[in-house]
Amino acid sequence: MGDVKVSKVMTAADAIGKFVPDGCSISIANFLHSTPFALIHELIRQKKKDLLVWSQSGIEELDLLIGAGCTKKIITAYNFRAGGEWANGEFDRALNEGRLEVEDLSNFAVLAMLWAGAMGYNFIPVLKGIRETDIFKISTILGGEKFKVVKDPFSGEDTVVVKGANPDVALIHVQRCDREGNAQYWGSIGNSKWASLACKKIIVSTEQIVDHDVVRFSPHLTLIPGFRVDAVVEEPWGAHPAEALGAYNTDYGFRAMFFMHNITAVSMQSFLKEWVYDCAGRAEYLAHYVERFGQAPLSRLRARTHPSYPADLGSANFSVWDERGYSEALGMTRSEFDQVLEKQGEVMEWEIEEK
Amino acid sequence: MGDVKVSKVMTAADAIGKFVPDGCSISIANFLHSTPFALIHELIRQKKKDLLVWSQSGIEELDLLIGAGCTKKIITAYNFRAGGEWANGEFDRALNEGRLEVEDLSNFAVLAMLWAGAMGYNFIPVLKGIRETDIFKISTILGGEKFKVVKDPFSGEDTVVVKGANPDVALIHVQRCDREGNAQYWGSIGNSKWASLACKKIIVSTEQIVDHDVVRFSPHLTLIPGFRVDAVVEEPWGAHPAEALGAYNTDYGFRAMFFMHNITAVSMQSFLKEWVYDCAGRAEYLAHYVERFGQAPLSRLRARTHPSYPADLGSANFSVWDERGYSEALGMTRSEFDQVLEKQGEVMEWEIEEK
Amino acid sequence: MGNRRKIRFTLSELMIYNAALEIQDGDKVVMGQGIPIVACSLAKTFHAPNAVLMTEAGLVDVAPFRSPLHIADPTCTRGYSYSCDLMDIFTTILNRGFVDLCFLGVGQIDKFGNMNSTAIGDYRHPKMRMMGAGGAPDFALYAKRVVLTMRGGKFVNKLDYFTTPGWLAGGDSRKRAGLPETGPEVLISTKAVFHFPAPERELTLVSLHPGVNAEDVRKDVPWKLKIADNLNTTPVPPQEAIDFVRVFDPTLTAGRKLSLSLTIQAAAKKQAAKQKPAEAGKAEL
Amino acid sequence: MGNRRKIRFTLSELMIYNAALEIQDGDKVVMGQGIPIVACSLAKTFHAPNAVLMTEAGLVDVAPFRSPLHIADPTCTRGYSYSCDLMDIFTTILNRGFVDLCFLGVGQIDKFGNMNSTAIGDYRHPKMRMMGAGGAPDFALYAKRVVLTMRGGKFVNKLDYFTTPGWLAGGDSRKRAGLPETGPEVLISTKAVFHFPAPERELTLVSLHPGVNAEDVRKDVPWKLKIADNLNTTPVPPQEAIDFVRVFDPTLTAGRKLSLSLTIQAAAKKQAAKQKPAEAGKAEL
Repeated sequence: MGDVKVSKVMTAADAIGKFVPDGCSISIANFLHSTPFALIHELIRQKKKDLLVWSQSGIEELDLLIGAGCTKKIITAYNFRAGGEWANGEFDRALNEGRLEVEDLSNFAVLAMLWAGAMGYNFIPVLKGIRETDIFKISTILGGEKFKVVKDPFSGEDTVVVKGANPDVALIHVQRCDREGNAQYWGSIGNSKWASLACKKIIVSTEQIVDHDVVRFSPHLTLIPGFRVDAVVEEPWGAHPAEALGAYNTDYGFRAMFFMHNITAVSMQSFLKEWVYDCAGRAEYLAHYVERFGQAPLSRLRARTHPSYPADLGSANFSVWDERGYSEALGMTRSEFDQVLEKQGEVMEWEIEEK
Repeated sequence: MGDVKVSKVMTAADAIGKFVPDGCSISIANFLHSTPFALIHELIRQKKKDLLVWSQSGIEELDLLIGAGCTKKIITAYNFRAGGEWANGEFDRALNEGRLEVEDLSNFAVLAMLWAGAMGYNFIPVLKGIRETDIFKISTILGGEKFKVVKDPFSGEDTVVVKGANPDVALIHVQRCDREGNAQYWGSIGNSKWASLACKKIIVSTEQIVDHDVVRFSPHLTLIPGFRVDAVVEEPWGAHPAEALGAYNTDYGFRAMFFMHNITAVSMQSFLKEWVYDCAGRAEYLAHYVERFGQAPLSRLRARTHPSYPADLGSANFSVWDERGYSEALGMTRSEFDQVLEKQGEVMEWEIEEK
Repeated sequence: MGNRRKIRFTLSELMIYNAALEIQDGDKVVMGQGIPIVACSLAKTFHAPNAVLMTEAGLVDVAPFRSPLHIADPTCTRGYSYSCDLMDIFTTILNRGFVDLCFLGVGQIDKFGNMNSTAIGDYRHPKMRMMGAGGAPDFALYAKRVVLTMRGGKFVNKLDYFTTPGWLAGGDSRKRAGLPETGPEVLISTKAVFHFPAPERELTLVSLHPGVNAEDVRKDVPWKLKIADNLNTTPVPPQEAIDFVRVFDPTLTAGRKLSLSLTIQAAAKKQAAKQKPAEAGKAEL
Repeated sequence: MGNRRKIRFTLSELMIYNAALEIQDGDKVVMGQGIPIVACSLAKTFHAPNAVLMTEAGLVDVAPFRSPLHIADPTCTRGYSYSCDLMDIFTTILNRGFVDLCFLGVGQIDKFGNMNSTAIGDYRHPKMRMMGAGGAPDFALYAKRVVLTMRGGKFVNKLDYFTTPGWLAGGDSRKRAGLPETGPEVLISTKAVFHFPAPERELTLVSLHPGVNAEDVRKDVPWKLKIADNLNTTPVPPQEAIDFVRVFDPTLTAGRKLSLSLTIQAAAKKQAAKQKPAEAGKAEL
């Protein structure tokens, strides 16, 4: 069945408003690299509630979502923290106060759940040594559906498996994307393919929307095919303060500022107010940044262009018929061919009514 | 444990001689596109015997290997044939005469075996509808280890699984490769990743050996990482008469000639003599081609260059310290930093004996 | 009533056009080589510009400019949107339910659209070996719609080898096997078009190609063939479709026999014209 | 006997150098951020030029020119040989046995090298949440060698949460669990270096950092610490290694406290020097 062709290009506000209902599950589909902060901020701005968050590896986005009250349930393998005990953040506070439930998986286990889901598999094996750990033994959100053990029918050995997961909506930031949603991403791929494709809906934010010709002459860079994508949001600096290879580096200073704000609940709220609620969108966020810190810190982050070494996609010809309308293989021109068909071919004739 | 660093660059004759013993299993790791004919011809020239051949999708290479007596056992999902009943070839004759055993799988099932093997998995699920077919019900080479059924421990549903396979040697032809074996391939990827990585040894033939700098600035094109590769063979036109995107198109005329020769056992042997045994290597094969047909048919196959649209791999900086030896983040020069460390850091001192 | 006009076309052109009519705009279609790839390209050029064409080799959203020799030939395209692999096609695309339509060729076919593309005669010592299963079983099982094209194939009471499931034993037997109820819907042969209507899911003649009568079709079918109440004439291709096909794949248009003879003639002409090419050639290699 | 010479270095430099010594030329190494990534880069620059460095994010055969904030930061490199993904790293590389060496950081660790990097205190309402498992459990289970580095971590009798298997209950308990017998071999702490020798696989002090005595180490360990018969002094870094580290990652060299204070001073200096940057900046965005 064909989809009706409507434009997928929209604002972050429209994309989040349209595809992320309260109570749904989301997958943050960048793996540390290029975190989709423009989309995350929009979730917060729209005061989304009760999101079940699949976060393979997070940095500050989880603290932000918890602090803003968007989520009470997180499935994760890793969450980057800057400090030691002196630098507890929203994640620690929420857990300690019982306003957050976390399902702990290993990197490979959470990935395997998304991988199986992306492939339409009910379950998939993981590496069985995980059985020795509390990751296997203790379960929270997933309850009895975290790990199971099956017998390998060939060797008879125990095999640990996980269940395929299909979160409702993926959020991902990429370097470039065309209007049809062909999303191109490079650098550290991490879990991005599986954490996107596993989902029912996919929202892509992109440094730039490019012409389809760019995509079709670099198809090996496409992470998500256009037909899987529901919304395309153009957001330059959409991953700031994270990095995007070929666009900009990590903003260490800004991240350090966030981590300091994260130390108390009050300063976290002031961060949210200043950098999320009080900015109508990413353009305002960037304008505010420049107003606050000047343009220099951002300029210093800009990547110097370094194009990749291309693949040759060339072919010997672009038609059966050459420029003169002649076919080498058949040894004749296009009109000679029609004549040959009439003389030697099995041509049928039928009378039709002209419209 | 580190591998000793020896050159992997060698001739096809050396690579096949060194890594393909009689009786081993080989995986032909190109999927129709870019068939590794230079390596296949070398197998034949060296009169390899009793090879178990994993061929996801073959064209003329299987007829050649059967006709030359290199194999009596083939695991496959598909073998391209040009004609109907009037154009039986070596494959048909060998089967009919009982000198060949074929294990028939579906494309996905043979792929899944290699995929599982490549990942180090004992087994992997496939799509269960295959159970309705003779592919599931009839087994030859794989005996009782073709398909098994396990219960999905989450839903209780039957799931059909296959066993991971690790053939001894992969043969693959790629567009470019560096001396370390980082093999770059683009176009139709097919099964090439899994059919290569599944194997214990990997022999790569390549249109050209390129500098490592080409690879490191296009890492997204690398199909096989260098540390997995055992031999790198430079063979321009190494896939002829098949195509290699960006290098040359299919030689329809030559393939038609082969299919005609394939119709009788006698003409097949004359093809083998003329195009394989009597050519010492690929250079002689090409020289013979030109002698026989002229240069024009080959020239017409050459691709017109069409470089892919690059990815930007740029970054904002290439050191913590800028050109002047100054660090923006630390606000000082490298030598000032040493002084600060001495004054404010926890520097230890230890006396050592000069060598 | 308008004027009446004569259209002249080959059998291939008729089959290709009718295969193309099965494609709706926006469909995600898995193509096989031969008729399907031409039909898909025709549809995308005219009535289904947003169709997403793909081959199992990993070429997704491709618009070929000519027919390839095989489905993994990337030299027949001017780019495509997504370069994935066989695994991605079978799992993240097919198994997830994103294939709207799949075309398959027919070797042997039975009353309920089950097919053999593996071997004719005794499986272990066959009279003729065919291409094998390829992706057919999985596509036939999990694509939302399946359309069959049949040139050299045969209708049989019993398959020599069961390669690809159609409607199994007919009726609701797919459902009972726990499989999607999405078997073959249409078969386009050299003589006619057939459907597999619910609830029986038995092969049923629905239209005859121009100049063919029901008896011509019936004699190829070894069982009592079902015929639809309102038997139509298969739509003939408009001139623009014929022109498209002759540019895109003249070899297919001409049919195998004529093509082969034309190719041999062309080769002979070239050979005759050739003057000492060996020396010139070596330099350029 | 040569001349004697004084070498001045920081604790980080000592730990990095000793971690680097664990890398043999040609090793395929999975790096974590912090000490491991610097140690690997140091080794590759000097004694292990053919080491294949990788991170689980899919950067394979990479030579970073500075430390990244995290293991998925591709802006710290000038290219790499193979861009794969997390799945490829865990399956086609780790599970196939191609990881020769893996570095892991330590939160809590017990006598047999089992570790907790998830939570301190009650798991459900922890005193402190740590980073979580990441790839540690799978790497610790399936890499051929595991080397641990420990800065803020603690030796405990019982882990608050069992994240990552070391030698389980010691002895042959890995073998009995059907797992590869390739647990942690070396632990480099801020005070000393430890091994886990067969057959007991119990943490054993093998060398003391310059200026540290055994009592300093013993007091951090809540069980009776095993000490090797021939207790050595940890090798100190040569000047070229110290220079390398200061160029590559001065922040790590200086340690967290000093780095933070330097960064704040630098920021304050810049802020003071800043003149009306807002208008200029807007134009360039």
